[in-house]
Amino acid sequence: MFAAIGEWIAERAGTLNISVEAMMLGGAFTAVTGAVATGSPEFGLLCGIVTGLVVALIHANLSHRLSVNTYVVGLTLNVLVLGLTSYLADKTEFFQVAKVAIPWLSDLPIIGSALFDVRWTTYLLIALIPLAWWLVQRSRWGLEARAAGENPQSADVTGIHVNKRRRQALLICGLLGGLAGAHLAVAEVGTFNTNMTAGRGYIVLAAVIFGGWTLRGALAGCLLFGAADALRLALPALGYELNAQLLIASPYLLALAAMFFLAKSHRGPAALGAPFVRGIT
Amino acid sequence: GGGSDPQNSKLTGANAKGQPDVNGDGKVVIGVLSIGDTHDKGFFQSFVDDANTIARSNGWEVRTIDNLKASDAKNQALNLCRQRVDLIAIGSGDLGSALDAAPEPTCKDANWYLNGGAGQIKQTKYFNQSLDSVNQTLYTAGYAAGLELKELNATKVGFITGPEEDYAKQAVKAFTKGAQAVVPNAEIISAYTGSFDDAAVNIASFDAMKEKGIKVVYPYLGGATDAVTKKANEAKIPALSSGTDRCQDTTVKYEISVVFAPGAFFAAALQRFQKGDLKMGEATRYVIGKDPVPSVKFCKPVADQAEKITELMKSIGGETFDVDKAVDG
Amino acid sequence: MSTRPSTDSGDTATAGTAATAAPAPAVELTGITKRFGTVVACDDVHLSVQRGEIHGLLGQNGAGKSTLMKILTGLVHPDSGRIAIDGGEVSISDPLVAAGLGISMVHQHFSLIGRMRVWENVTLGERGHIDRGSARRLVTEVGDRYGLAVDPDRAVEDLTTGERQRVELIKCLRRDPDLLILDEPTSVLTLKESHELFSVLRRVTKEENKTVILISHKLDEILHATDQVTIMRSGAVVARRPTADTDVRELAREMVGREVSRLTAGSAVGALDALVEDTEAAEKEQEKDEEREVRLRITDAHATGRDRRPLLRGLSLEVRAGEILGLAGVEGNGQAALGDLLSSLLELDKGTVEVCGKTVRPGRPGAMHAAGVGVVPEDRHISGCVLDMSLAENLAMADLGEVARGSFVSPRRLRSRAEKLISEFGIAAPGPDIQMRRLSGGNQQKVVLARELAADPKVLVVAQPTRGLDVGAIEYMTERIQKAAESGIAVLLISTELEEILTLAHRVAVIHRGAIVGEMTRAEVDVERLGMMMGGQAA
Amino acid sequence: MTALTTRLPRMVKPAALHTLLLYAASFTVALTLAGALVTLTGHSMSETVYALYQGSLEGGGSIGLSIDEATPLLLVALGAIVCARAGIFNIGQEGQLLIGALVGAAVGLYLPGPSWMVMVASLLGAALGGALWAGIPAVMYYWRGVNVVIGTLLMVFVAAQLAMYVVTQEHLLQEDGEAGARSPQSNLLSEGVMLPRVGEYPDLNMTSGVFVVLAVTVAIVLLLRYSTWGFRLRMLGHNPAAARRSGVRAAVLGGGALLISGAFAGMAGGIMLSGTVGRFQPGMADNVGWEGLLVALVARNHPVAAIPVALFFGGLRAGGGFLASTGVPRYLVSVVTALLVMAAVFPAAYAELSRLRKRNKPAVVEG
Ligand SMILES: Nc1ncnc2c1ncn2[C@@H]1O[C@H](COP(=O)(O)OP(=O)(O)OP(=O)(O)O)[C@@H](O)[C@H]1O
Ligand SMILES: Nc1ncnc2c1ncn2[C@@H]1O[C@H](COP(=O)(O)OP(=O)(O)OP(=O)(O)O)[C@@H](O)[C@H]1O
Ligand SMILES: [Mg+2]
Ligand SMILES: [Mg+2]
Repeated sequence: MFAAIGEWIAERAGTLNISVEAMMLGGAFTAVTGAVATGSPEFGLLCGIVTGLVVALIHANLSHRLSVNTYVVGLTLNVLVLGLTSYLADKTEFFQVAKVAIPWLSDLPIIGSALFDVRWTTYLLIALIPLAWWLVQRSRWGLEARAAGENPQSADVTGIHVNKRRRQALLICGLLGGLAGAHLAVAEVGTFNTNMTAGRGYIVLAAVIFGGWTLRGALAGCLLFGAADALRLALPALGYELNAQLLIASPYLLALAAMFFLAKSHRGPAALGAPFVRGIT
Repeated sequence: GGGSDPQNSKLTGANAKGQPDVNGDGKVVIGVLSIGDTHDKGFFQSFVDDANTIARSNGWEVRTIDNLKASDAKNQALNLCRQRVDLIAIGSGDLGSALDAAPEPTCKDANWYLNGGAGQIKQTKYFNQSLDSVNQTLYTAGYAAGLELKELNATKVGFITGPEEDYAKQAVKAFTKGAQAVVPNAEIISAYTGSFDDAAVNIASFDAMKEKGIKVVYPYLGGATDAVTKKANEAKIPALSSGTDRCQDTTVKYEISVVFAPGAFFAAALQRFQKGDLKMGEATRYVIGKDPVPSVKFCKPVADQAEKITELMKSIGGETFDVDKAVDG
Repeated sequence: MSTRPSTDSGDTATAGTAATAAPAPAVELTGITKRFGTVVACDDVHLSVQRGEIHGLLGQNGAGKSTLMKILTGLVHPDSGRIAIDGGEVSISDPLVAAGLGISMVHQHFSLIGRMRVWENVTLGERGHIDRGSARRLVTEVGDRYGLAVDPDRAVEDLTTGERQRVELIKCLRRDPDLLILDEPTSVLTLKESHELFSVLRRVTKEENKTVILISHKLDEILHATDQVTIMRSGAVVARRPTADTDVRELAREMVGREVSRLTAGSAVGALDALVEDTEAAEKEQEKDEEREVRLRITDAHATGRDRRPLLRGLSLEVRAGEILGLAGVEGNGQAALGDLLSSLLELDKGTVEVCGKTVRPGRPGAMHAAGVGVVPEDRHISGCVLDMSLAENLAMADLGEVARGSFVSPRRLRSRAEKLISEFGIAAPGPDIQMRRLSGGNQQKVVLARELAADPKVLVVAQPTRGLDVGAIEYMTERIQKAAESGIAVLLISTELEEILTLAHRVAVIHRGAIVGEMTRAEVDVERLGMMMGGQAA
Repeated sequence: MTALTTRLPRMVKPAALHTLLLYAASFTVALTLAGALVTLTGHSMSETVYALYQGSLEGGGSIGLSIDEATPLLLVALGAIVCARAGIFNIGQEGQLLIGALVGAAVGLYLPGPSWMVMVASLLGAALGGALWAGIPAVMYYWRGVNVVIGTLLMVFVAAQLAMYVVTQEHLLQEDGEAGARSPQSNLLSEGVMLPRVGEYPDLNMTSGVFVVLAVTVAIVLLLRYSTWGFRLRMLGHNPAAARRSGVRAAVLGGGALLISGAFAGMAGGIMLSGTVGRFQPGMADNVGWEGLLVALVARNHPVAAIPVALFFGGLRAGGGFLASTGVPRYLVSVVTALLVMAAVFPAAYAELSRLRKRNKPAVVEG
C-alpha cells in the first residue's frame, strides 16, 4: 500500500518505476538489520526508509540526470538489491535473532474490536493516503510534477524543473517503497528472508496500472490483489479447492486485462517512461 | 547428457581408490546440496550441522550450496564434481535431479548420498540412499495433533505447507488420517502457500486459519516455520515442529516435536563412509519406533499423551500396524 | 497567413507613440550573442523597447527572434551581452526570475498541458500555495477584463485553438506582467481571432501602460498592430523604426536583405497585394485545365481521430495532371489528416481515394506510395526523414526496391543512387554517408523532396514546403514544385501561408473543419473572400 | 557554460580518451565495490577471485560450462537487440524463456518419431512457445496500445505460475512415479532428444547448442546490417512516424521483432532444456532472461559485441558455482553483474549529458 502510493506519485510525474521492488526489498532487509542492531523497530523503519531513498537516489540520478533508460536502471537495481540482500542475509545470519529482538510495535488496542488492533504503521498508512492525494492533486508541487509527467516540454517552458520534479517524485516513491518493505519486515512478519518481497513490487506496479493512475484506483487495486492473495490462503480454510497458481497469477492477469479493456479510457500520464531532455522547441 | 560409455568402469574406478578419499587426491571433501536454507534451525540446518561436526573431527572439508533451486541442482552437482569432491550429499528428494549428473563423465570420481526421495527417485547404482516414510512420520504427527485436540476439546487443526507438490499432498493425507484416528470428526484445514520461506504469505495463511478457529497448527515449512510459530505462540495455539526437536527452544515455543530431520541419517552415512562401507546402490530405511529418528514427542505431555504416542510408534515399528494401509486405504 | 487587415493601416499608424524621450526603456538588450554549435542564432543584438508600446520583432524563419526572446525569459542563456529592465541591469537565469521581473511570454508552440484544467494551467509555473477557488476566480476575472472568456474548469485538450490561445494569454496576463512577449501568436488564429487579440494588446498597452513585444513574419500584422518595429536578419538587427514611418515594401526589403523576384518575395514576406495583382500568368494556365486527366480524386472523405474527434467531414477534391492545387486554411482544420491520408496513415470511415482513376485503399501501409503518391510532410523532422540514418539511406527509404537485391540492400546501389540525387537536386552535403541530422534544415527538406520526386510520382503532395527555410531555399523549393507541375505531375500544395499558395497554385481550395468550403481559380482569387472562408464564414 | 562552448572545438580529440578513462574508472569502481563487499563480509578476496577463475576458465570442463551458460544468454540478448532496433523494449524474456522450455519439453516428451527429429521439433517448439508468450503483449500493444514494457513484464509472473501448474498436474507434464512422491518437474528427456555434447572430459565439453546460437548470431548480424528487413527495422526504431510514412507496417514489423525476441528467448529455454537441464522445471529460467537482457544493454545493442559480453557473464555464472568452496554466497555473482551493468551504462550516459550540456542541442524526442 505504501509502495503503491509512492509508485503512483512517481508515475504521475512520468517515471514508470520498476525498481520499486528493489526499494521494498532493500527496505525490508535494512529494517530488520537496523532493528536487530539497536533493538528498536522504529529505528528499523527508519533504516528501511533510508534504504528506499538510496535506491531512489541512484535511480533518479541515473535516469533523470544522466537520461539512462529508466527500465534499464530499474531492472539493474532489482537484480542488484536482490543479489545484495541475499548475499548479506545468507552470511551474517542475523535474521535468526531478528524475531527475538523485535518486540511487536506498540499495539493500540481499542477494547472489544480486533479491527483496530493494528500496528501503528497502519495508522500511518491511513494518514498518508489523504496526504499523498493532497500532495499530488492539490499542492503546487503536485501540479508541477503532474505537468512533468504529462507534457515535459510545456512544463519546461513554464519554468518547471522537469527532471528535478521527477527526481523528487522518485525519491518520495523510494521513501514510501522503503517504508513499505520495512513495514512488511518489521511490522507484519518480524523477520527477513531471502527475496522476501517476492514480486510484491511488481504487484504494486500492476495495481497502479489497474487503478488507471488514480490514487483511489491504485489503492483499490492493492486491496483487490491483496484480497485475491488472502482468498487464495483463506479458501482452503473455507473448504474450497481452487487452483493456487491461478490465484497467484491473478493480480498480473487482472492488471493485464484492465490495461487491455481500459486502454482507451484510462490513459496513463502522457509522457510516462519517456526521458526528458531540455532544448526541444 | 551424452555420457554413454559403460558406467560400470567408473564405479569400480571410484571404489578402487576407496572411501573416504574416493578420488584419491589426498583430500576429503564433502559437497552438500540443500534446497532449503541451512540456517533455518530446522530440517535443512540439521542436515549440515551433524555433517560439519563429523567432518571437522576428521579434518574433512564441507562445501555447502543451499537455497538451491531444483532446476539448478544438476548444474551445481556438476560444479561440485568439477571441484573434485569425494561425496555429494543431497539433502532431500526435491533435489533428486542433481543425480542426473551422476552418469556424466565429470562426476565419475564421486560418490553420492541422497536423503529421502522414497518412491520418487529410483535407486540406481550411483548413490546411497537413506529413506524414511512420510506416511509413518506424518501419521504419527497427526496422531499427536489429534491427542492435543482431544485435550483441548477441539476439532480443528491447521496444516500449512509450501508448494502444492505431491509429497506435500501425501503429508496432508497422512496427517489427516492420524488426527482422525484420535478425534474422528477432526477437521484438517490445509493450505499450500506456494513457498516454504516467504514468511508474509505463510503468516497470512495462518491468520486465515486462526479466523476459522483452528486450535492446533502444523507449520510444515522451511524458513518461515518459526515466523508462523511465533504468531501461533501469540495466539496461544500449540504448534508442531518441522523436522527437529525444538522442545528446548525458548524464542519460539513448540508443543510437539516432530523429528524427521535427516542429520542423524547423514551422520550415520558419514560414519560408514569413513569406514569405507557406504555402498552405492543401496538404501537404508529408517523406521519410526525402531530407529531413534524419525520420531514424535510431546514437549510437556499431559495425561496419557506420551504413552499413547510411544505406543503408536512401537506398533508401527513393530509392523503390527500398517500405516500405509491406514493412510492410502 | 490568415490575417489581412480589412482596413488600411491608417488608424494603427497614428497610434504609434514613437520614441519620445522616455527616461529608460522598459527593456534594453545590449550586445546579445548566442551560438548553437556553429549556428549563430543571435549576433551582437541590440534591442530597445519603450514602456507602453507594442514593439514588433520581424524576421524570417531562423532569424533568431525566438532565441532572443527565450534569452529574455531565461530559457536560453546568452553567450555574452547585457539585459537591462527599466534601466537596471539584470541576469535572467531561469523563467522564474523572468517572471519576477514582470516578463511573461506566450510561446510560439503552446505550452499548455492538455490533460489539465484551464485553471491548473494558468497557475502552473508560479510559486506558493494553490488556492483553487481564487485561481478559478482569477481566470474569470482576467477573462472579463480583457474580453478573453473561457471556462476555468474545462480540460485544455477539449478547447479549440482559439480558446487555447486565450488561455495562454490569461496565463500571462494574470501575473500582471510589465512586459508581454508573443511569439507568432496569430499563426493558428482566424482573422477574427487575430483582430480580437490585437485589440486586447492595444488595450493592455494603452490603458495599463504595459509593454508588448510581438513576433511575426507577417508584414501586414506588423504594420497593423505595432508602434515600433525591429527587423532581424540571420541573427543580427538590421533595422529599427517607428511603424508609422515605414511601409510593406521597405520592411520586406529589410527583412529579406536583397532584391528577390517579385513572386518569391511576395511569398516570403507576405505582401499579398503584390500577388493578387499578378493574375495574368495564372489565367493563361487556366485554359488548358479542363482537358487534363484527374490524377487524384478524393470523394466525401470522413475520418475520426483516436480521441473520437472528427478530422475530416466529407472532404472532396480533385487534382489534375500538371496543375498545382493550393489548399489554404488555418492550421488544424484537417490539413494534417489529409496529409496522413495520402501517406496511408489514416483510414477513412467513409469515402474513397482514387489515384489515376484507380481506387486505393486508405490506411494500408505503402498503398498510396505504390499508387504513385509522393508526400513531402510538413514536419519533416518528425515524419519526413530519419535523422539518425545516413543521407543515402534517407534517400532510399520510401523505395527500397531500387537499391535492393532480393531482400538485401546493396550498399553500392544505395551509394550511387544517393550520389546521383545529391548532384541532381543540389543537396549540400559532404557525402552520401553523412548522418541526416547533420544537414541543415533546407537540405533536409531537399532530401525529402528529392526522394519523393525520384520515385516518379503521379501525384505530389507538399505540405508547408517552405516552413523554416531561408529565402534561397524557398526559391529553390518554389522552382522545384513548379517544375514538377510542368512535367505533368499533379501537385497538391497544403499550406497555411496564403502567399505561398498564391505564388504557386493554379487553383485554390479552402479547407475548414475537415471539408472543402470553397474553390476558385487563381484568376478569381479575392483575398478578402479567401480570408473569410478560412475563418469559417460563408462567402 | 560559456567556457564549455568555447572549448568545444578543441575537445573533440581528447573526448575519446576521456570516454575511455571514464569507462576504466567506472569499471574499477564497480569491481572495487564488489571487492569491498567480499572483504567486509570476512572473505578472502583472492580466494574468491581464484574460485571464480577455477569455475569459469580453468580446464576444459570449466570453459565448457562457461560457454554453456553463455549460450542462452547470448540468444536472449540477440532477441533483445532485434527488439531494440525496432524501438521496442521487451523485458519479458524470463517468462518467454520459461514457456519456451515448457513447450520444448512437451514436444520432446510426447512427440513420437525419430529422436533427432523430435530434438529439432523440440527446439522449434520452444521458439514457438516463446514467440507465443511475447505475442500476447504484442497483440495487446498493437491492438489496444498497452505499454509493451508492462505487458511483457507482467507476463513473466504469469509464466512462472503456468509453469508451476503444468508440472503439478498429472495429465500434463508432471513426472511419472508413485503418487505422493513426485517432484514438480517433468520426466527426463530421452537421451536421443538431448542436444549432442561436443568434446569429452577432460577436454572442452559443451553442448552443441552454442553452434546453433553462433549461427543465429551471424545471421542476425547480416540481416540487421544488409537486409531490407534490417533497414526497415532501423527506420522503425529511429523514427516510427517516418517509417510508417514510408510504408512500413509498424504492427507487422514491430510485432514481428517482438515475436522474434520471444522466439529467441524461447529457443534459449529449449537449449537449456535439451542442452543441460534435461527436464522441465518451473525454476529453470534462473535469471537467464533478465541477465540476457542486461547482456544486450552492456553490448549497447550490437550483436557482435554481445558475444564477448555473454561469454563474460556466462563465465561469471559458471564461476559462481565454485564460490561454495570459499563460503562466499553465490549471490555475489548477481551483485557483480548488476554493478557491471551500471558501470557500463554510466560513461555513455555521462558523455551524452556533457555533450548535451555543451551543445544544448536536443535529440528529437517529441511525442
Ligand atoms: N538549440 C539550438 N541548437 C541549434 N541551433 C539552434 C537552436 N535553437 C535555435 N537554433 C538555430 O538558431 C537560429 C535562430 O533560431 P530562432 O528559433 O531564434 O529563430 P526565429 O527567429 O525564432 O525563427 P522563426 O521565425 O522560425 O521562429 C536558427 O537557425 C535555428 O536553427
Ligand atoms: N533548440 C533547437 N534545436 C535545434 N534546432 C532548432 C532549435 N530551435 C530552432 N531550431 C531550428 O530552427 C528553425 C526555426 O525554428 P522555429 O521553430 O523557431 O521556426 P518555425 O517553426 O519554422 O516557425 P514558424 O512558426 O514561423 O513556421 C527550425 O528549422 C528548427 O528546426
Ligand atoms: Mg518561427
Ligand atoms: Mg521562432
